[in-house]
Amino acid sequence: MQYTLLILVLPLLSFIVLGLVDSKWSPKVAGTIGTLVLGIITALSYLTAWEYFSMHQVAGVYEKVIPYNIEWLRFTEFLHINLGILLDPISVMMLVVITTVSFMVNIYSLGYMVNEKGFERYYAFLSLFTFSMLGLVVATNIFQMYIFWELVGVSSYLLIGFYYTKPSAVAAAKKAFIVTRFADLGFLIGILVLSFYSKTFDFGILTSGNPSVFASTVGVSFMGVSVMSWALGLIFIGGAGKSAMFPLQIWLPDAMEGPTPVSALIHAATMVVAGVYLVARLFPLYIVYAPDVLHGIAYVGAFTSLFAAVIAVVQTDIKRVLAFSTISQIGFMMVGLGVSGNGGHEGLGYMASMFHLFTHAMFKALLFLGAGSVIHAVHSNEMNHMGGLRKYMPITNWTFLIACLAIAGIPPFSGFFSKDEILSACYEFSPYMGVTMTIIAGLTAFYMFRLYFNIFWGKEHKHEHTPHESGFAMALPLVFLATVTVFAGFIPFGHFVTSDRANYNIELDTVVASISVLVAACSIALATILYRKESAVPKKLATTFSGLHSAASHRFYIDEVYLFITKKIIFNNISKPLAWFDRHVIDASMNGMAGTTQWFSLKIKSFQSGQVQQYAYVFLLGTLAIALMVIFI
Amino acid sequence: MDYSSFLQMNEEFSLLMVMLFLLIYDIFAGEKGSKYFQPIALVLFAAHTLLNCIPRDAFSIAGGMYQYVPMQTYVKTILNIGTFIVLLQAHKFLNEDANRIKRGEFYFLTLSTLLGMYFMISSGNFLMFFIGLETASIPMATLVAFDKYNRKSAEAGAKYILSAVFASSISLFGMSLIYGSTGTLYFSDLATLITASPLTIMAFVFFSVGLFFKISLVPFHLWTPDVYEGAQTNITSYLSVISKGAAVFVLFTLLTKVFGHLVTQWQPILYGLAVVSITVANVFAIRQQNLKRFLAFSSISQAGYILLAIISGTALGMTSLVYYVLVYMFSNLAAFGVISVIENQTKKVLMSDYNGLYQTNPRLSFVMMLALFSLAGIPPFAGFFSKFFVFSAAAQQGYYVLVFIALLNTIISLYYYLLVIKAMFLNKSENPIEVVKSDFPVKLSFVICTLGILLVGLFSTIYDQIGLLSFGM
Amino acid sequence: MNFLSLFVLIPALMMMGLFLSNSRKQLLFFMTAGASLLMIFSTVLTYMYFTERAAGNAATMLFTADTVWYSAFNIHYSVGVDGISVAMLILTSIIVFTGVFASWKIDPLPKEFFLWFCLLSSGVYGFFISTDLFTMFMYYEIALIPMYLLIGIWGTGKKEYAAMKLTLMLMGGSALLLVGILGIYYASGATTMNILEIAKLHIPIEMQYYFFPLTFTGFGVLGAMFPFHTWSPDGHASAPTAVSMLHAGVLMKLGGYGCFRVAMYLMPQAAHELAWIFLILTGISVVYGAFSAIHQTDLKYINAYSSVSHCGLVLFAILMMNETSATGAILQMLSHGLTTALFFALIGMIYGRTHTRLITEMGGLMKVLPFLGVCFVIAGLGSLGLPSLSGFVAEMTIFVGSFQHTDLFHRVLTVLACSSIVITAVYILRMVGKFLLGKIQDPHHEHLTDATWFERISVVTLIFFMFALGSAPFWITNMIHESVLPVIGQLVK
Amino acid sequence: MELITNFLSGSVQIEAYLGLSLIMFFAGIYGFLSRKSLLMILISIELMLNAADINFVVFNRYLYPGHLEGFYFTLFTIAIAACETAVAIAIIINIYRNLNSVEVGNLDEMKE
Repeated sequence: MQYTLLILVLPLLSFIVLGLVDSKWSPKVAGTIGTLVLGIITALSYLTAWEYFSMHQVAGVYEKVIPYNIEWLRFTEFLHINLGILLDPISVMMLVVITTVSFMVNIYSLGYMVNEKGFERYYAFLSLFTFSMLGLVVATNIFQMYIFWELVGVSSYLLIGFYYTKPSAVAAAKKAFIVTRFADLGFLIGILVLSFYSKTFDFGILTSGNPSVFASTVGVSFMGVSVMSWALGLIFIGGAGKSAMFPLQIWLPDAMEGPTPVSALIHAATMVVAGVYLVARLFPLYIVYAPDVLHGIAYVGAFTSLFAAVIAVVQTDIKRVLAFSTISQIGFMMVGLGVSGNGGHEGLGYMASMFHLFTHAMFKALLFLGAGSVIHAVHSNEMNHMGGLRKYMPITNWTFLIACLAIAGIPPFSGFFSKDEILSACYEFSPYMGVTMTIIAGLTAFYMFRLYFNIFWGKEHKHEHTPHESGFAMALPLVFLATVTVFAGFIPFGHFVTSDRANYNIELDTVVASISVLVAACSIALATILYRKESAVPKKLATTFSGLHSAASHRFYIDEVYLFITKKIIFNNISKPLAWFDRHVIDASMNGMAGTTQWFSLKIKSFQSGQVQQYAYVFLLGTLAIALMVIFI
Repeated sequence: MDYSSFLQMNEEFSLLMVMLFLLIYDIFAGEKGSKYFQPIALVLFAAHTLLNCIPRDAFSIAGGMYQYVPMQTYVKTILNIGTFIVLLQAHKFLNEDANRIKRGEFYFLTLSTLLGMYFMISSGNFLMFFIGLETASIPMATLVAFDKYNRKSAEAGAKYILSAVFASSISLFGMSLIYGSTGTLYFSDLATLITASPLTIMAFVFFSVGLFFKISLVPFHLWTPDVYEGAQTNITSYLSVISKGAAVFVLFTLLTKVFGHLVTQWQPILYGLAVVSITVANVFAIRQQNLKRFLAFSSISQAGYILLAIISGTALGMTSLVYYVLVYMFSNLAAFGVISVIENQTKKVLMSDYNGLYQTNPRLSFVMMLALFSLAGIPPFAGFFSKFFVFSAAAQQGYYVLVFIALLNTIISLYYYLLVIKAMFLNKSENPIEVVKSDFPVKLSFVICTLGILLVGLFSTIYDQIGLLSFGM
Repeated sequence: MNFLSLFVLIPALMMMGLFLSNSRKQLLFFMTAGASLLMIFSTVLTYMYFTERAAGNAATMLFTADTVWYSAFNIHYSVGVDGISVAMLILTSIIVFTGVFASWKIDPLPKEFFLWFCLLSSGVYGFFISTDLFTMFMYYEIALIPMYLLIGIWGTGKKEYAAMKLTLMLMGGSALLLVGILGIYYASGATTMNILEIAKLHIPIEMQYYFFPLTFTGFGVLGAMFPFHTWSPDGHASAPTAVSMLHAGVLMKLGGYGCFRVAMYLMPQAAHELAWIFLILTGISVVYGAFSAIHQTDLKYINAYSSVSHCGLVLFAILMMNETSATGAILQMLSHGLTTALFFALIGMIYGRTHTRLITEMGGLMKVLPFLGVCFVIAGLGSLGLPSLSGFVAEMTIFVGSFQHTDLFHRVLTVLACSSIVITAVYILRMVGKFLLGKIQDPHHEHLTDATWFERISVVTLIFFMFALGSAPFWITNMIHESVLPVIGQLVK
Repeated sequence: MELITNFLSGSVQIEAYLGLSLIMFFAGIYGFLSRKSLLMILISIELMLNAADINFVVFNRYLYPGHLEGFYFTLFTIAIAACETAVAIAIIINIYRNLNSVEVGNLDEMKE
């Protein structure tokens, strides 16, 4: 499977070429090149998937295939960063997801971005992102993953800040980068701790299940917690940063300042699930060495999910709603992983989580692209600037509806299947978890349909010019993704991706399924009542629960807390005093030495009085002093 | 008595002949002949220098009164070169109408101080030493007061003669006590007879302060800045380099050869003096505005550095000392040369006058900068090497703390040297010093100094040659 | 004399050429010719180095030559290079080369500027090829003093104060250093000042206790070690572009190089015993420099504090005393040299257009100066350790290496040092966000012109090498790694 | 009393001479430090020099009677002292011409 290398190399080349030519080529050419390259690598990914899943199964277990693994940077005899390609079920699945969504977004952007300045730059960045993301998922070792992890962060920064003359975009880009960077610090330290004990970065060795790898960690603890928990916990912080888990979720809503296709690609479908992917990748370690951390992940995921869902209910910016919904859904995936066991039915959560990752990527991309289409039409992100658009934008309307149904978990759309598996896994873990997640699922259905009705139904808003359906380039991806969303649920996912890479037959837990469908249906019904026609109820509710409402619309003031920490504490109370200290203490002490010398110089100038008798006096005193000194010492 | 052995005093006789010839020539030369006075004087002196630069075997004459060791040739040659440079720099000054009549005296006095130093260096007896010392300092007083219509010059002369005589009388008293406690004045005998009795130590201290005065170490230095400021600049440079150079050499030989038994006494003395001299002089130098005073303090601190070589008391120290004097001579004479050239033409000696000098006189500023960098001990200039060797000599004997203090002081010294450089290169001035013209001899002196500063450090032969002879010390 | 001396001779010849030349064209000719020659020469040297090593030459230093200079002190003019020196020579030649292009339009007194610049560079080259303590120290000082005039005459802002401060503080460092060097020489009882020879001898441990701190601090001052770093912000901020580049890019590396080659190599026992003190100090540098940078508004100050942080990391890694972290330290020297030079070059170019360096007075420059802006972003990303740029390779090697230390204290410190990468991101992005992105604040900035061709050469060369080091580190890491081994071997012993 | 008799009878103790020379020396120093007139200062210096001379002579006479070094030294010193005085007087005259005064306190144009 040597050709997999091309999947990485082509987007990189595309980035370099597009980046270097800058604006010398016409935008069309640049867009075509970018899209073409993506098309090729999408095809290659499908080929890989087909070849991998059909041919690399040994005794019912998918084997790991490593077509490339080159030593890139050697630290010590055992620790070296390799660059390579690791194919196993999850990475192959991710290849498919990433290339598909990326390809769709590339096509979509041809229509969406066509009038923007810096079209080439946009495509260059997209290529860079795709390259980094692909590199991340096929990483053969944890450090390669970290490298591409950082690259992904940077491309995200570049894309969020694409409208660099817009201060809010610049601020959002900065925020996204710094928050994730902070989390990456945890990741890095986790890697350091892990590699210190295991003496390897390689996933193959790390996840081999061989206890001798971690023999040196036995009984070693730091501050009362075992080092493996530390290592894996810290690594999870990295994942939590990228995947916008509480309390590191603050960057994601702001990241919506970027162009909408970018949000679809990076901040919905691919990059934000990197954290999930990371946990999945190291799942064998979590389950064996730090089950408590894994449970922690489940709780963090559940809380984040709930938290984001509540906020999503009150947001009015459609992209923000989608952003919070994304956070919430990633929470689902994390919960899935967190509650999972290993192997067979035990590993249901793992499988479900991956499945949800896959389906979510499709329908969330669809949602974003649909939202982009709407924004493109009405030139606004605000819900109350919309309404009644279904007449003008039928394709968008229908595809959006499909996506909403999928995310709400209505059969037979794909979201139903994956979410249902997660819920089953949760119930098996603990009933409380199951109930909580079911409620969140209900909330999801509610806010999604609130969104849907607000956009496409309700009172028509006056527009400067009549909204119209987008062109072919934008419609095609919508339709494609909608199709996938409809049918993806029927993929026998357990045959491809499971925690132990062996086959597993998914069985629908009818009780759980029916409960969740019921809850979802009720929520949808509620949303329909409230938002299909204009009504005063939502406003009333908002005023009744004004405290909760305003807290939720301010995202529970988490941003303010951060702002307080960064601005007030770090900037004003650490950095500023330090800068002051540097100038007025350290530097002043250096200057003080010079000043003292000068002062001393001034003080002793009277010795040089010009009086020759005084000179002789000093002379004599000097002589006597020397004589006394020598005789008596 | 065989007087022919006296003829072995080559240097002294040769110098004496030059002096006498010039004296007679100056008296009897007519209008026409006096035109050639300076060229002839310079050529003769150069010839004298060249003739006497080859070391001979050690000998001792007049019953040990006069002792020659080969190293002295180098020291005398260095003094000769220095004097030669000073004479070159004084060329223009002496050609001025007001001074033309006095130039015979100038030469005679200068050379007689040099002769005194010769004797001082080669002396093997305190009498000889004392005569040499006084021969070196009494004419110096007249030189300092050379410009007799200048109040400053007169004042400087008075200060110099009074201080000098005061110092030499204390020194003489010390000598008398040494004589009293040992019964001899010969260095060779003293070396064995001296014991560390309180009287001897007292005598030694009294005696040595006379030399400390000449080297102008703190606290015996107070006359230095005033005299340097008041004297005509060429004489100042002579005073700062030649007379000091001779004195440090003599101090070293006396301490090691005569007072070797008192080593435990004089090492702490020198230690303290070095620290005090370097520090106090540096601290004073920071504030100086008059460049001559400024260089006076600088030369005091340089003397402190030289003590580091003396304190080691080793052959290495000796070599380093002579080398240091050589380098110091080039650097200091270059600096004083620039000052004198400018002062002669414009009467400006303040640091603020030097603002923007580089715009009008790039060459002079360049020479000045080289000189100051060399004095500050910046590579690749010779001063760096000499400083390093001196420190090295002290460190070899374990004086790390002293070296450290000295090095910290180099920072202060670098600061004030940079102040001058700043004035010349960085500062802008409304009315900078006009373009200064200098005649050929002055230019020649700058060339010699510059070459000295640039090359002495890079060519190790010079040091090695000095080193070859220092083992006899 | 062997061919390595050319590194010193070429600048010397350049100086002569400059001295004789009298038109601007000639000046530039001599400078570019000389600088390119140096660059070619360092490439050739690298090539030769690799072939020698490939041929199995396992000597510590290659191409050694030894001429007695001052026999009384056993001072030899001895040269030789190992992987570390070669790396440093490459760095120096890159920066000298780009520095020349960055100062194409220097005014006034171009001739004098280039003369001092040459002297400075010859000092740096000489330092890296020397294996003799004395010549090393001599070159070290040669490199220091031209700074005064370079900053004082051609600088900006509080240039006289800054120049004086920089010179005096660095001289203070060299004062400590000289005592240390003399101590090493005499305490070891060596009959040579050659480092390699002294390393074979044993310096009594109680002597090491005195001289190790002196030597390390002496070099540390130049490496901007806390609390002796304050010359760096003022000095760099006031210096003209090329000088900032050379100084921050190369001269500060003399500190790290010296610490490693002299202090640690020759006094391993004391290094072991006393490392913790300096680890704390350098650890403070790393975090403190980064935090201080956040609050600055002057571009050059930001970068200067960032240098404090990054150079602190160099010393920090050296003190961890294992081969990986030491390799990382050398890589960090290279990486920081390139990055910071690029920064200073760009800041200088931007300042030349906007006449301000305060980020509060600029904004949206990306729009009018796209080339410079993009390069600035690249420099920023390099500085904050983006993979594929040099900073990442260096920092990761350091962190991984340092974390391999078996002692918990060292690992905790490593974690603290790691945190600097976040703070770095903060100030870099703040800086970029404030003055490159956003809206144009000053209407005068609307009509600025982008980089000229000679500026582009300078910038592109630096970026090229940043990528070369960051994307394909293996070509140089092996070279460095094997050269680090002798020193580490000494330390482990 | 014994001292005086001894002195008169010609057998004076060496301590007496040494005492005298010390007194002369320090009197000279005192004079140098306290006198206002340059001439008086000069005379004080002469006292100091002569004190040393006395020492030489006395040491030679009492302690090392076989030699002549001390006597010679004294002779030379007297000559040198004369030279010094001559030069000093010349300079003082010059000072007087410039300042119309020979007060040492006026020599303070250069200081600090």
